[in-house]
Amino acid sequence: MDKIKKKLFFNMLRIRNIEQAISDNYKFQKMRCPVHLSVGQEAPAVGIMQNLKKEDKIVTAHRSHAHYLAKGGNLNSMIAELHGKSSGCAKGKGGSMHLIDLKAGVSAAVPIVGSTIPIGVGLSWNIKLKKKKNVVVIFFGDGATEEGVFQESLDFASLHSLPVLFVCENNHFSVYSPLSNRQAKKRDIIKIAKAVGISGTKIHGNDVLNIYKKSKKIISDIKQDPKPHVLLLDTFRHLEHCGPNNDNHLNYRSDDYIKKWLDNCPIKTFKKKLLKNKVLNILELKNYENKISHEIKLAFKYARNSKFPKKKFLLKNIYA
Amino acid sequence: MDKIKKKLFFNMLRIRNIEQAISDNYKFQKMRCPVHLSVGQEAPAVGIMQNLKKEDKIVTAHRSHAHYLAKGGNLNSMIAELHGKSSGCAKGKGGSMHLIDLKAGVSAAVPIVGSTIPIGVGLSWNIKLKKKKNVVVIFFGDGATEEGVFQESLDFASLHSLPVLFVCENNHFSVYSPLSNRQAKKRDIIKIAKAVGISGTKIHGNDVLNIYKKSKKIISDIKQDPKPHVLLLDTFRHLEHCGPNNDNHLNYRSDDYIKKWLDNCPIKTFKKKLLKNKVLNILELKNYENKISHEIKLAFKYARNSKFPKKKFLLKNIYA
Amino acid sequence: MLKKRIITFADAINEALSQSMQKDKNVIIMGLGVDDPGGVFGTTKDLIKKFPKDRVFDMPTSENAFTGFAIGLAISGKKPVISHQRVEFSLLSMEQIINQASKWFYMSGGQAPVPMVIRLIIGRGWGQGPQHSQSLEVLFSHIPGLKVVCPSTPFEAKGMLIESIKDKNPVIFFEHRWLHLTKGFVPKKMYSIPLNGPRLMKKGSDITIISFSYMLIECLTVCKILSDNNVKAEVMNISVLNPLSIKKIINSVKKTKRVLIVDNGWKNYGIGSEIFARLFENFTKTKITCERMGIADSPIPSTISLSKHSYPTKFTIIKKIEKILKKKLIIKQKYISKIPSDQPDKSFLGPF
Amino acid sequence: MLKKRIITFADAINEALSQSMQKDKNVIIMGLGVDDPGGVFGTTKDLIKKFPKDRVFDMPTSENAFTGFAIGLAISGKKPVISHQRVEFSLLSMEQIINQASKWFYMSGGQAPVPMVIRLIIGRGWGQGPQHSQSLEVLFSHIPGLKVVCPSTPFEAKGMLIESIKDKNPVIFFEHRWLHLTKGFVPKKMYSIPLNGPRLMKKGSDITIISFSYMLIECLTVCKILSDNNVKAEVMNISVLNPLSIKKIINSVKKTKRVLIVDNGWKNYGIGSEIFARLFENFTKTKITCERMGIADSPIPSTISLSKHSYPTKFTIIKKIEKILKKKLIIKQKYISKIPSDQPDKSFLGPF
Ligand SMILES: Cc1ncc(C[n+]2csc(CCOP(=O)(O)OP(=O)(O)O)c2C)c(N)n1
Ligand SMILES: Cc1ncc(C[n+]2csc(CCOP(=O)(O)OP(=O)(O)O)c2C)c(N)n1
Ligand SMILES: [Mg+2]
Ligand SMILES: [Mg+2]
Repeated sequence: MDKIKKKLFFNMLRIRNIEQAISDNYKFQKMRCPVHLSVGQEAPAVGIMQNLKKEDKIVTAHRSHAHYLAKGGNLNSMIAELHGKSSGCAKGKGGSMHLIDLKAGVSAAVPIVGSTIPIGVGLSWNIKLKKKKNVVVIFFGDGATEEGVFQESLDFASLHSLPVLFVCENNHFSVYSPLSNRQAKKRDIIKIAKAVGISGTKIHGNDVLNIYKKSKKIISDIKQDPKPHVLLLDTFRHLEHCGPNNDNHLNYRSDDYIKKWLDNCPIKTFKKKLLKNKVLNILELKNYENKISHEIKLAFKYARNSKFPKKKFLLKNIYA
Repeated sequence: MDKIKKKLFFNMLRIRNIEQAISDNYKFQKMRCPVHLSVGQEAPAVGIMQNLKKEDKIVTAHRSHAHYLAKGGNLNSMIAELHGKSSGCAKGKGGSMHLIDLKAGVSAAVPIVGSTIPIGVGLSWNIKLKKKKNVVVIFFGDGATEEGVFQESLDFASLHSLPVLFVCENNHFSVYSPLSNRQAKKRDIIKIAKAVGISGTKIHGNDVLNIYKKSKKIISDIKQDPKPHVLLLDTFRHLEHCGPNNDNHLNYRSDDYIKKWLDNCPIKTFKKKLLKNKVLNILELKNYENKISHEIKLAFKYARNSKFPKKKFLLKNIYA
Repeated sequence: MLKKRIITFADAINEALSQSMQKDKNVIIMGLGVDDPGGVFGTTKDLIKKFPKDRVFDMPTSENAFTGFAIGLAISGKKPVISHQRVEFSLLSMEQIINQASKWFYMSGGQAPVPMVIRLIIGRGWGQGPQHSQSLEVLFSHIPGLKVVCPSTPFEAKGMLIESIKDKNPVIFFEHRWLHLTKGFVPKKMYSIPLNGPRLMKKGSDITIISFSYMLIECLTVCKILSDNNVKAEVMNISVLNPLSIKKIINSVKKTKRVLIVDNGWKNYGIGSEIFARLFENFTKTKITCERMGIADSPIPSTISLSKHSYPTKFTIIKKIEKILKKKLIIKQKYISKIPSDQPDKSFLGPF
Repeated sequence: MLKKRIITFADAINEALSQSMQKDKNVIIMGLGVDDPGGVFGTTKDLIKKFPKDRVFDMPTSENAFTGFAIGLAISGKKPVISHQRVEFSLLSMEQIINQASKWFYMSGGQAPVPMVIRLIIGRGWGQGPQHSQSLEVLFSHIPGLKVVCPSTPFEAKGMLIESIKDKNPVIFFEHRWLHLTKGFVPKKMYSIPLNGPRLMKKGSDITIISFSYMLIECLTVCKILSDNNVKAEVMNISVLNPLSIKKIINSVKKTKRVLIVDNGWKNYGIGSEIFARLFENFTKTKITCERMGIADSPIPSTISLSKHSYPTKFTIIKKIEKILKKKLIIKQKYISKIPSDQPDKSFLGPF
C-alpha cells in the first residue's frame, strides 16, 4: 500500500509541476493556445487512473491535462502540442484543448462542454458489443451536467448496462459562474443518476487515497458486471478558468472560500500525511521534485526543438 | 360537483367524437396533412384544462387536438386548418401539427418532439417576471422525456421557481417503440424531477375525475407560490401513431394489452360510472351526442366552404 | 432473355444495408424505429430478422446523444449507420456533426477517422408543413470533413450507400421521401458507386440541366418534353455535393453554353449558388447563359394551395428553359398530370 | 472644436445593450456569463449594476433549452438578447433556431412574431483551433425567417444592434472576436441603422471589393495599399447577409466591372457563392471580372504555422487584385506587420 501511496503522490506532484511549468512559461508566447490548467484538481485523475489499464479508455474536456497525464499520455507530445509543433500529440492541429494519445487510451478531449460524454458512452458501448472486460471513464465538470446530452447519455448507458464510469469534477464554477446561478439548490447529481437506474457515489475530490480506493472497487465491479456508475467529486481549481494566472482579485470566489480550499490542497494535505506517517521522507520528496523537473525540462526542450508543420498540412487529413 | 362531472364527461366525449369525425372523413382526402389523433387520451387534457383560465397558457406537440379543444381552441378554425384553408387557425400554413389559438391560450403545438418544452418554460418565466398569477401547462409524451432539452428545462424551471406544470402523457409508445427499447426499467420521471428539486405526482391517466381533482390543487398551489410540478399520467392511444386508422394488426402491442386498455377507456368507464350513479341519464347523453354532432357538422361545413389561401400568401409573413 | 431487375429506391437502400452488414460485421444500424414494422419507410424492414439484435438498434428520441454514441463506435472500429426520418431531427445533433464528426480526423492529426453514415430523409407533400419538409443540404455541404451524398435513382441509392458505408469519413446521406417510392434497375449483387461527383444522366448538346435528389427526377421528365420540342438537353446529376467536383459539369457546359441549375433546396445561399459561382469562375472567356431555380425562399406551408408554389415543377422549369433558349416550347397533354401536387403518385396518401 | 468620440466595438455593443434596456423595459439580456467580471468580452460589463437582476440573466450551459426559453419570452412580449461566446455553442440550439424561431411567425399564420437577438461571437487567433474559430454565417443565412447581421465597425455595431433589438424578428447578430478590440467613432446618443443591406465604405471606380465582418477591415487596409498604387477601389460592406439586398452592389459593379468578394467564412458554399451567383444573374449582357476568396476549406488548425494560411490576408488579397487588374502592385514596408498572424494587435495574447 505504501508503494501505491507514493505513486499516487508522485503522480499528483508530477501533474502539478508540469502545469506550473506551463503557467510559468506561458508568458514567453510560445504556447499560443488557450490552456485550462488542472492545478488543484489532480486527485480525481490520479486516484481513478491508478485503477485503469492501458486498454481502458478515457475521454475528457477542456481541462484535460491532468487526465491525459495520469492516464499515461506522452508528456513530450503534449508540450509539443501546446507549442503547435508537428511532433505534438495532434500534430499541432488541436492545441491544449484537443489532447489525444490513443496508445495510452486517451481517446479524446474537446472544448465543447459536454460533447465527449456521449462519445465516451459510444466507446463503452463498443466494449460491451465486443464483450471485452474494459471500462471507459468520462471526465466532465459541474457545468457539463447542465447539458441535455448528459442526461441523454446517462439514460442510454443505463438502458444498455454499459461499462462506463461518469466522473463529475465539481469545482463549483463554470468559468466565473457559481453553482447558484445555474442549478437549483436541491439538485443532486447522484439522485439524477439513481432516477434513471444508475448508482452513484460522492467522494471528496481532494482525497486521492479515498478516490483511489473507492474507484478501485467501482471499476472492478463494472468490469465484472458491466453497468454504469456516477462518481461525484467536489474540488477546487487554483488558477483562473482559462490561462496561466491566478484570478482571485476578481472576487468571484470569496477569500474565505479560497483559503478553505487552498488549505485543503490535495497535494499539500497528502504530503503532510505521508511525511507524518513516514511513508515518505524529505529526501525522497527532493528526488521526486528533481526527477519531475528534469522530465519537464526535457519536454520543453523537445517541444522547442521540434518543427512546425509545413503549409501543405493545412489541407491534409480533412478526409481519411 | 355533478355539474363538473358532466362537464368533464361532455368535454371528453366532444373531443372523442371530433377525432372520430376526422378519422371518418380522412379518406376523402380533403384533410391533406398528417394527423396524430388523441382518441383514448382525452382524460389528461380535459381533467387538467378544467382548472385553467383563459390567461393560463398551454403548449403541446404533435398529438395536440385534445389539448387544443379542451383549452377552448376554436373548433371551426381547427377543422379549417386541417383542410388547409385560410380560415384555419394558422391560415393553412401549419396543418394539424401546428394548432394555435392565442385567444384561448393555446400558445403552440409543433411536431418536433420535445421542442415546445423549453418554449413553455420561457412563457412561464415571463409570467413570473410579470408577477402574474398564471400558470403554463406543457404537454408532452413519454418519448419527449428522452430529449435532453426536457432535463435542461426541468433544471431551469426548478432553479428559478417558475409557475409551470409539466404533464407527461405516458402512452408507453413512441410511434411503434415500446418503453423497453428506450428507457431503463428503473427510470422514473417523478424521481428525475425530484432529483432537480421538483415535486411530482403520478395519477392514472384515464381517470378524468382524479386528474381534475389532483391537478386542481396542484395548479392552485402553483399560482399561489410559483414553482414547477411534474404530472405523470399513464394512458393509451387507441388508434395508429399517425393517421386515421387502427393499427393493431401490426402486433407491436399485444392483444391482451390492447384489451386491458380498451376496457379502461376513459370515456367508457366514466360514462358507466355517471350513468350508474345517476349523475347522467340516457336522454342527456343523447343530447350531448346530438349537440356535438351538430357542432361537428357545422365545423366541417365551415372548413369546406372556406377558401384556400391565395398564391401571394406563400411569401407573406416570413418576416414580421 | 434477360429481364432487368426493377425494385424501389427504398428496397435498394434496404439491400445496401443488408449486404453491407453481411459483408462487414462492424456495420451497425441505429435510429428511431429501425426495428419497427414501418422500418424507416421500408428501408430497414426485416433487418432485425436477418441480423442479431446487437446490430440493429432502436434509439430513444435523444438525437444529439446518439450521434455522439455513433462517433464513439466509429472511432473504435464500428461502422454505424444512423437514420433520421426527417432531416429536421438531425438539427438536434448539429453540434456533434459539425464540431465533432467532421473534424475528428483532422483535429486528431490524422489518427482517428470517423467512418459513419448519417441518413437524412427529406420530407415532402401531404401537408408535411414547415418542420417536416426542409431540404437543408447546404448546412452540411458547407462543412469541410463531411461528405454529402444525394442519390436520385434506386441504382445510385444502393451503390452509393454501400460506398458510403465503406468510406472512412462521416457521410451525410440524403434520401428524398418521394424517391423511396420510385423504381428502377438495381443489380442484385453488391456493387458500389464511387463518391466522386457528377454523373451524366442524359446526353445532349443544347442545354445542360444540373440537379440532384428528387428535383433531378423532375428534370428527367422535363427532358422528355424537351425532346418532343427537338431540344437536346444534357442532364448532370450532382450526386455528391461535398466534396464537389465540377469538372464534368464544365465539360458539359463547354459544349452547350447554356445551363439551368435546379436546386433541391431553398434557392438563397443554396447548392445552386456554389455551382453558379464555380461555373462563372471557369468560364471567364466564353459567354454562357445560366439560370437557377430552387424552393421558394419561405418556410414550406402545409396547405396544398401554397405548397404547390414552393417547389419548381415541370412547368416552371420549362418556362425557365424557354427563357434560356429564347424559344417557345410545347407541353403535350400527357405530361399534364392529374395527380395533386402534394402526391408523387396516386398511392401516396400520407399520412406522413 | 468638436472631438469625435472614439470607443471600442465592444463598448459600442455594451452601449447599444444599455440604451436599449433603458428605453424598453422588455429587453432582457441572457447568456453564459453576461453578469460576470468578464462580461462577454466586455460587451455586457456592468449591465448588472445598471439594471435590476431580473433583466440580466446568467445561464446554465443548456444552450438548446435557453434558446427555447428566449422564444417563449419573445412570443409573450419580451425582447430577449442571448449570447454565445463562440458561434460553435449555438450549434446545440440549431433545432430551436431553424425549426422554431425562424418559422414561428410564418407557421402561426402571422400571429406570433419572435423578436429576439442571438449574438454569435466568431473566434480567431491564439490557437483557438477547430472548435473555437468557425464562422458559419451561411448556416443561418440560408434560412428564410432569420435576419443575419454582421457589423464591421463600432458605429455599425451600436446602430445595428439597437435596430436588431427593435426588430420583430429573430436576428442572428455576428460579432467577430477581433472586431471587439477595434476602435472608431460612435455617437453617444441612441441611434439605429436599418437592416437593409450593403453599405458603401469607400468610393472608387476601378474595382469593387465586397466583404463583411472582420474581413472587411482587412479589405479597408488593402484599399490603402491600392491607393498607393493609384487604384481606386470601391468597398461594399454586406452587413446584412439575410435578407440579402444586392442593388447597391450591382450599381457599384456597373461602374467598376471588376469585383473581388472576400468571404469571412469558408469559401465553399459560402456567402461569397450567393453574391457571385447574384452578380452573374444581373450581368448577363455586360462582361464583368469576378473573383472570390474565403477561409481555406479545412477545419482551422490550432498551430499558428498552419492557421496563418487559413485566412485571406492583405497579401493574398492584393495578389488576387493583381490578377483581376492584370497589374503588379507594390506593398509599402509599413504594411508589412511584425505582429504574428494569430494576434490582431500586440495587446491580444489570448488565452481565449
Ligand atoms: C457548449 C459550450 N458552452 C459554453 C462553453 C464555454 N465554456 C468553456 S469551459 C466552460 C466551463 C464549464 O464548466 P465545467 O463543466 O464545470 O468545467 P470547469 O471549467 O469548471 O472545469 C464554459 C462554459 C463551451 N466551451 N461549450
Ligand atoms: C426530434 C424528433 N425526433 C423524432 C420525431 C419523430 N416522431 C414523431 S412523433 C414521435 C413519437 C414521440 O413519442 P411520444 O413523445 O411518447 O408521443 P406520442 O406520439 O406517444 O403521443 C416521434 C418519435 C420527431 N417528430 N421529432
Ligand atoms: Mg466547474
Ligand atoms: Mg408516447
